[in-house]
Amino acid sequence: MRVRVQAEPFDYGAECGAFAAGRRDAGAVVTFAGIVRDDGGLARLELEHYPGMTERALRKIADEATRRWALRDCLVIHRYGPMVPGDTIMMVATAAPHRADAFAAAEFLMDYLKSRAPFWKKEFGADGTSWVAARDEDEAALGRWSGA
Amino acid sequence: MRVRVQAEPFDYGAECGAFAAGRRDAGAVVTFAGIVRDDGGLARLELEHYPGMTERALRKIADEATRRWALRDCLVIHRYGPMVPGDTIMMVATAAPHRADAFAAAEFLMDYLKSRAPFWKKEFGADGTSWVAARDEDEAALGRWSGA
Amino acid sequence: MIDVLYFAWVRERIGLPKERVDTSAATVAELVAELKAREDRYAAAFADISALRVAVDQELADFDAPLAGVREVAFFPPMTGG
Amino acid sequence: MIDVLYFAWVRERIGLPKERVDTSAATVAELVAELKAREDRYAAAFADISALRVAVDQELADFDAPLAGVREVAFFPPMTGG
Repeated sequence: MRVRVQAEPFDYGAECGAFAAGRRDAGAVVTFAGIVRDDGGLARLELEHYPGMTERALRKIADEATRRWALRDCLVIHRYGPMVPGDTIMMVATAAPHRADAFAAAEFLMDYLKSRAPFWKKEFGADGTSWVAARDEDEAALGRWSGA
Repeated sequence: MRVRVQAEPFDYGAECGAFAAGRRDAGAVVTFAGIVRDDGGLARLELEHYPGMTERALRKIADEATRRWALRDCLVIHRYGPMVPGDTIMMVATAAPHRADAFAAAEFLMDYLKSRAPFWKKEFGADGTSWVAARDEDEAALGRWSGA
Repeated sequence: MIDVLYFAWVRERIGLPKERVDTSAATVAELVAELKAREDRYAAAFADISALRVAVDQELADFDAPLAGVREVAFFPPMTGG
Repeated sequence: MIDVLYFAWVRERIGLPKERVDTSAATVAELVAELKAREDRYAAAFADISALRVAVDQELADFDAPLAGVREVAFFPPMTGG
């Protein structure tokens, strides 16, 4: 279980390869990458975070995933600072004996991380700057885990 | 939408990296890797397939995923032939504007590929050889997509 | 003439991966009945139809699928890819 | 004395990322009331509490959370990571 919060870019492919390499205890690896999407005129993005709390929140979410599912390993990397379209913002990876656990844990990590880890995106585009508003769907997505 | 069926090993990390690289149209990339798991005494695995039908079946499943979800891209790689614990058997990757589509499509691809693509695993272990039996859970998993 | 293919333990039980069969069977089920009547190894392989799957011209099919115009039929156990 | 931190548009509206506040507020809500009374920029930032989230000692909390023994309180909009 590893959590990294960093300004520096990371190599998603290399992280996926290292995460999956030589596993004999887990038949299933799932990864997710979040990429800065350009839907019309986004020049750049600034990702603010809350140093200290960010690491705590991510570790708590990863611990909870490890408690709920039969994970052999899990990894969360999240960047902060300036980014441009095409940049990889963050990734999660999970390893489990069976695919249902690996998928569920990865989706859980993403749902919680979206709405419970202290990151805020500011967009700089042709129409000026604006803070990205939280999406109702993201808050609603948390509901599906409350029964588990 | 790309499908590859091959005996040769492939580099999961490099495939993930290439799949995600430079996307500005998809904020979410999900990948899955299936790895030969050693749960006690597995020496090697032999993966038999049905040349011709395999490619057709995988392409049909990938087409269906592309039809159901807003995917920007999807990739399926599946090996056949001899493998040992720790080897990567197969992978899928999906790219979509939002993560719900990328996750759902990747799980759909895996569920269908497990039970509808013509592959058969034979295990060679300490207790002799045996054909892996299909799991009821895998067949049951298909049910969740029939309403979509 | 139809190409008949066998995979996994069906192939092992029958002892060959592929053969050309001269048949006038109208459906897959009739073809299975013809094959079972041939020899014990076929009877053994097809003993429990519920444990088998069939593909007709490389598409999954039912055992009552018609064989008119069909070039290739394959028998195999439930698939275990992924 | 409590460290009070502001993030995203709360930080921009108030005009600073962090300050030490000498307060005897018993709860987060009381601290908010004190801050709002200070200046317009605070009143503006805290105008709609439902649009804000609060963390107490780096854990998400409610606005009625007690402040006894607390070192750090942070105010920010709903999070948008991932």
